[in-house]
Amino acid sequence: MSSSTKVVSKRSSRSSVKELPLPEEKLKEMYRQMLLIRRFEEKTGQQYQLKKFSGFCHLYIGQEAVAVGTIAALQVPKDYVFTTYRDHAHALLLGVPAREVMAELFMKGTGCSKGKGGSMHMYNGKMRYMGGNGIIGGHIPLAIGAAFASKYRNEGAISVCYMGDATINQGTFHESLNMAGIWKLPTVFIVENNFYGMGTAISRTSAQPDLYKRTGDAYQIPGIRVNGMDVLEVYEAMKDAAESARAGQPVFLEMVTYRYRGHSMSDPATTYRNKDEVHEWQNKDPMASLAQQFPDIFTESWLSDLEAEVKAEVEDAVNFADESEYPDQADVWTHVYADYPGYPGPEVNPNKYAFPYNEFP
Amino acid sequence: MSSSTKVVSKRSSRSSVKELPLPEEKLKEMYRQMLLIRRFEEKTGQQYQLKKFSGFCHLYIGQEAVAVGTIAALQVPKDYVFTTYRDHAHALLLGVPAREVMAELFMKGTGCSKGKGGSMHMYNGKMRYMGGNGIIGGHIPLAIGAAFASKYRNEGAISVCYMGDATINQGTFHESLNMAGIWKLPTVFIVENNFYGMGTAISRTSAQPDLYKRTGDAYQIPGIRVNGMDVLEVYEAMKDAAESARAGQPVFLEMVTYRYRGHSMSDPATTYRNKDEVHEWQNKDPMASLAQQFPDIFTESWLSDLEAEVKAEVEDAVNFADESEYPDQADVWTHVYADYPGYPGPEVNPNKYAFPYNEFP
Amino acid sequence: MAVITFREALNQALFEEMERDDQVFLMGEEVGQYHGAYKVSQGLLDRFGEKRVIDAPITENSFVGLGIGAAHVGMRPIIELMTFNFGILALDQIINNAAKLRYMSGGQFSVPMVIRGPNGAGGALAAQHSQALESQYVHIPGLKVVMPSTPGDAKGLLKAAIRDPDPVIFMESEKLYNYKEEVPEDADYVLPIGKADIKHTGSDVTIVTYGRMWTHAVKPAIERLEGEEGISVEVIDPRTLRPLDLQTILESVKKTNRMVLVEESWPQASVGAWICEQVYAQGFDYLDAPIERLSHLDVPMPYAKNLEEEVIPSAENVVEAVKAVCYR
Amino acid sequence: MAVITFREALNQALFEEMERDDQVFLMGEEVGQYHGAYKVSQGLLDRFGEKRVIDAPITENSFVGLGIGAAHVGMRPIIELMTFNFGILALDQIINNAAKLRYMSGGQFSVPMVIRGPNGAGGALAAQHSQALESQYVHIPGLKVVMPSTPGDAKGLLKAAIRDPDPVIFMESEKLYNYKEEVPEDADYVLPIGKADIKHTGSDVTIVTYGRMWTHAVKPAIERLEGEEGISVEVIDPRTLRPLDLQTILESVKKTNRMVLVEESWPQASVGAWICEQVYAQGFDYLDAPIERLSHLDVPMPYAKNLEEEVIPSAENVVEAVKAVCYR
Ligand SMILES: Cc1ncc(C[n+]2csc(CCOP(=O)(O)OP(=O)(O)O)c2C)c(N)n1
Ligand SMILES: Cc1ncc(C[n+]2csc(CCOP(=O)(O)OP(=O)(O)O)c2C)c(N)n1
Ligand SMILES: [Mg+2]
Ligand SMILES: [Mg+2]
Repeated sequence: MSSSTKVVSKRSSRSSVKELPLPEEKLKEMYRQMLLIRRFEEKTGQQYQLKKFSGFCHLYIGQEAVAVGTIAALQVPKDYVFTTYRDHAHALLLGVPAREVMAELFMKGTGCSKGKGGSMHMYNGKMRYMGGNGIIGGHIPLAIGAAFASKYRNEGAISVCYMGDATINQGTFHESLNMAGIWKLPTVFIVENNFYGMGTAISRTSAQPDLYKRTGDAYQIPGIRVNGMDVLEVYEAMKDAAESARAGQPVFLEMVTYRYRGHSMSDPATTYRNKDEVHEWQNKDPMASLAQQFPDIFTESWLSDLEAEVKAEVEDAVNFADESEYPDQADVWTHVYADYPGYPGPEVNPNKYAFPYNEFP
Repeated sequence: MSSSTKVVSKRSSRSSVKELPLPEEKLKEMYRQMLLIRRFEEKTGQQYQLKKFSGFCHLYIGQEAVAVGTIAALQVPKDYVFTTYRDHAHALLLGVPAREVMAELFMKGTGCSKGKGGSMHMYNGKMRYMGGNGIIGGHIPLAIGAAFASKYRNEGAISVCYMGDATINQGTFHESLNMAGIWKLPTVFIVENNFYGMGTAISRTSAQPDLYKRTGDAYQIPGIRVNGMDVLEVYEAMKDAAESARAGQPVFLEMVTYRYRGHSMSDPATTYRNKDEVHEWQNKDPMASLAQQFPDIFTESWLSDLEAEVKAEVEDAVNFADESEYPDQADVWTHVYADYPGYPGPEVNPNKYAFPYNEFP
Repeated sequence: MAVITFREALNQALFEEMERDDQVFLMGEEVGQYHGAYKVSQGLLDRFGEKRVIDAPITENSFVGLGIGAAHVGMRPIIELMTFNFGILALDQIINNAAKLRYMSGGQFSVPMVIRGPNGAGGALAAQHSQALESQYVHIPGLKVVMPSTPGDAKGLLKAAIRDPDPVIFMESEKLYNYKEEVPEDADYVLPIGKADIKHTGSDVTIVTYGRMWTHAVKPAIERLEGEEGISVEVIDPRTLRPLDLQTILESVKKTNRMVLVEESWPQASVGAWICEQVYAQGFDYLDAPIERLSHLDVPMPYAKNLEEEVIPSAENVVEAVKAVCYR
Repeated sequence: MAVITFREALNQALFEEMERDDQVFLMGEEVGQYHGAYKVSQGLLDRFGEKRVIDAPITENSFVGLGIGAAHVGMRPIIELMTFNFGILALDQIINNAAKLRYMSGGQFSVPMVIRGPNGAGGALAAQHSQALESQYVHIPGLKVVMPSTPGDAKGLLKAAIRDPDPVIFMESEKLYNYKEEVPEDADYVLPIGKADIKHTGSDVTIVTYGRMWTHAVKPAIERLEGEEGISVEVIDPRTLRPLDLQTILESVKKTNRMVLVEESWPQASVGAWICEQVYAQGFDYLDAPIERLSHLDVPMPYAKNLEEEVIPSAENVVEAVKAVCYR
């Protein structure tokens, strides 16, 4: 193992420690966020099966601790966040009301991207959630671009870039980490290693399956492996990484995690992995293990109250999404450009292609 | 330093050893090849200045030991060779007569690419010289493709891919080395580290300027640094690397070398480096140092005979190129496809674009 | 003849050609253990093994390039792009190597390979996953571009593409994979690349269309046009866009004097614009009305279904366009 | 007005806009210490320092993407491509992010940036380094595409592009960099994106051309046409290809009833084919002859000069084409 990489294992010994690692409220908030994501995603899957919407839909169930633990360590809304298409959780954590995430999925004009983005393209400009991206590796250059801007403008913001394990073979990973490395761009790269890219196990696509080793010698960016099923370990690793990035040293975090469901709604996830494997990971469930560690905080009654509260929030989101209107038909033409002389709009018969023959403004 | 990388330094202690490391004839042949390249390239530069041809022209002067030492260790014409645009030397070593390299430069129909390729695109199909490539990083996937084919067909051939130091930041490097690593493709990747990509020093573009470290942890492909000014050290390193590749373990060789001239004919190479640096490297000249090591072999008379012989070969190449005809005007249409019904040819008036309205064959 | 899906037709072509020639292999993301993102390669791994059915890492530019390199040394690779949206990442390899190696080497080398996968809109996949990108390839000399519209054409043309001595871009459609029609079973059923097909014969107006637009927009419009409107339509499907069989199109236009073109791609600098231009230029004296061209609206693909429907030509649009060129 | 080169005009525009707005920076290969591969950025490093004039590693897809990311958070990047041939590697970032972020986010974000560099043939640079690739960009909604033909247009349009709220593809020509003309010195000399320029007024035939073809092929043909042949030509230079000022072209064609289009790009699915198609469609009743279109031959660029000359439209070709549409 290269000298610039290390495995964080501080947390492993802590479970027996009595004093709280974080204030009770923060622990509870983290649990609440994980539960909201879990229930939101379960409902999302169900609504998909009810054909309330279609297209690609990638659920985050199983990986909750990664998004919750990392975003809890950020300076929101100062820091920039870039994600993949598996982005409902990140949107929920970065200020998009559950209503607007669900409405976006339901293709409604009240969705956070006005029905134009969908599952893979959530955004929240106000909280600097810079969006979900559908092209594997396509968002990594964007993330270093934001880091570049932050450094240039002396903003003190870092840029956080989530990606999947199968993504790090893409050329943009290499190109962008190299630039982040030379120019000391304030970036934290987070690989959510759930061991599969669609149906392909990481060992079949990565010449170096120990992902945290891929950046130390290659780009002089330290790579750190973290237990992504333990929200507190995630939080601590991210706090350190964010601090390092803010000081100008980018970091690469390998979050070891697992998705319980298939890659997307169309994947039964049966051909390439077996049930035992899934159960093994479910036994490390991030919520259950947090609750078990702090039984005095996560009491049965607190948990059942929370269930009810979260359930209501998710129900409300579905109702809101159900009741919202589809985008206005004319909006198909908006948001292509800020301005564009004679841009074709509904006044031009859209059925026939004819380049607009308008007076120049 | 990662365990999978090492620096070859066997040669450094050998210069005082009396017994010959290679048969005399082989040593002489290596020297002859280096001299041919040197004189050919000097002539090429001169002819360019005389405006015998134009376009980009990248000379190899200073780097001769790399091409000569590596190709001497190959099984020609079984092994596949892919290079960049800095390819005159490799063409000369892989069976293209000096006449046909010069004729290609002179844009003549007798050139090795029939005047269609030019300086950056030399080829010799018969010797499996698969060509020069003008797009930085664009040939790396091709090289692993040939390695893939060799493995698939059980040919026992390896694929050799030369590239510049600035090239290894491209995405294709990462993508292709990863694939070579997982699939154990019989490939030797050779970076000719001449410390600059055009006018940019490697330290300004590579987060890890020790290039041989970039592949060990990242792709489990051992990276080895070699003194590229010492043709025998190059030869030995390449012999080992070729053997390893042939056995299924790809290798990455960093050849430390220098180009005496500018990046291309239009680069005076004055703004980004100083004369002292150039002189320092010229003092390690690959031909001079080989000759000094074996004064009994490289006698003054042998050297002056060789000079005369090589000079004649290069003169002959220029005469041949001068006297050859430009490609036939009609050949502008050939070699786009093997066959193509109604492909427009000179019989269609080429001045006006009109898609051919021909009888389908 | 058996009635099979477009997907099965492609699968049969792959199967038969891999049986025929052991230099043919299939590489792409998820083509093996997952049987293909759209299951086109179902069963191939079982039959041909991991040596010939290869799951690639997500590295489009390089695994396409690997295929080009293998073809460059004489193999016959079939590279599956999960969709042509991801082919944008591989354009450098396709444009600068696949299309040019024969030319740059003065004919010493060739690149006999197929790059295939779905093109065009899926459904509710939004802007990055729903692009009909044929114009990017038809623009490039050195490539051939094939775009079948029916299972039978798909099978016969894919077999032809695999046997072709030059690089062939073979564009399918996710929305067609389940579409069924009769397909010949003959193992030597191969269709010519470069020859249009007359999908429907008629006399009043020529409709030129290809790929999914045939079944999505044109076919459903025919009945209404010929029934309610009494307009007899001739439908020409070029099937291959490079080389283009302009002759068959022009012959039809000389008969009907009217033309409508229906394409899925964006309208500016598109294949459709170019075909129309050539019909205008070479059939100048035969056209009685300006051609109506239906294309994707000039906007990125929106996610919401109601907007998505607005964006792609529909049967309704075809009816209107045909009536317009007939001055009805 | 001073007479300066195209290169100096671009340099002035960069200089002035960087002075005006500190959110503007320039990044690309060799733009700093080497002063640009074609010396367009000469002197900028000295004036603005390494913070704002940044030498990038050879990683086109990612440094273009870095620029998009910086624009996405409100900066005004100028990304220099050493040539647009290398832009093929960055097409994914340009098509899938620059062109779509505004739309996919429902208008929450914008990408105000310029991607610029030389396009088209250099001289004896062979197939991979000599491609006129404007059609790849004009095809894509969400992009603007600017292609100036003179130093004055280059300066005024580059300043406009830098100030534009959307991504602008700005295509220069290596062969024009030394070409000189008068250029206004006013720091607020900005030309509108989307407005054509009438480069020459006449009455018998309309020639539409843009980029290098104006000085290379059209301008040298005018004297012969108007002198020897007695044909009065009007030359329309759209200057920006997306948005296209079709109106000015059509108005000219309505007057002359004849048109020739001269472009440097490959002919199939090209910008030129599309412009011609639109003139046919919208000026159907005004054309007295089919349009003649001159394009790059439908082959990769060969290295040898004699073949290279054959491949690109020449003044001679223009004279013949104009005579042909005038039936002379
Ligand atoms: C360039 C590109 N190639 C292929 C795809 C199709 N695709 C979508 S997700 C995916 C697997 C990604 O796996 P990983 O990076 O591990 O992320 P995970 O889904 O596990 O979160 C693939 C191949 C794509 N979206 N973009
Ligand atoms: C994709 C691409 N980007 C940029 C260039 C322009 N270019 C040609 S050579 C070169 C420098 C390459 O340096 P290096 O890899 O060190 O090779 P060397 O010239 O030193 O042999 C550059 C930037 C190119 N040909 N292709
Ligand atoms: Mg994964
Ligand atoms: Mg170099």
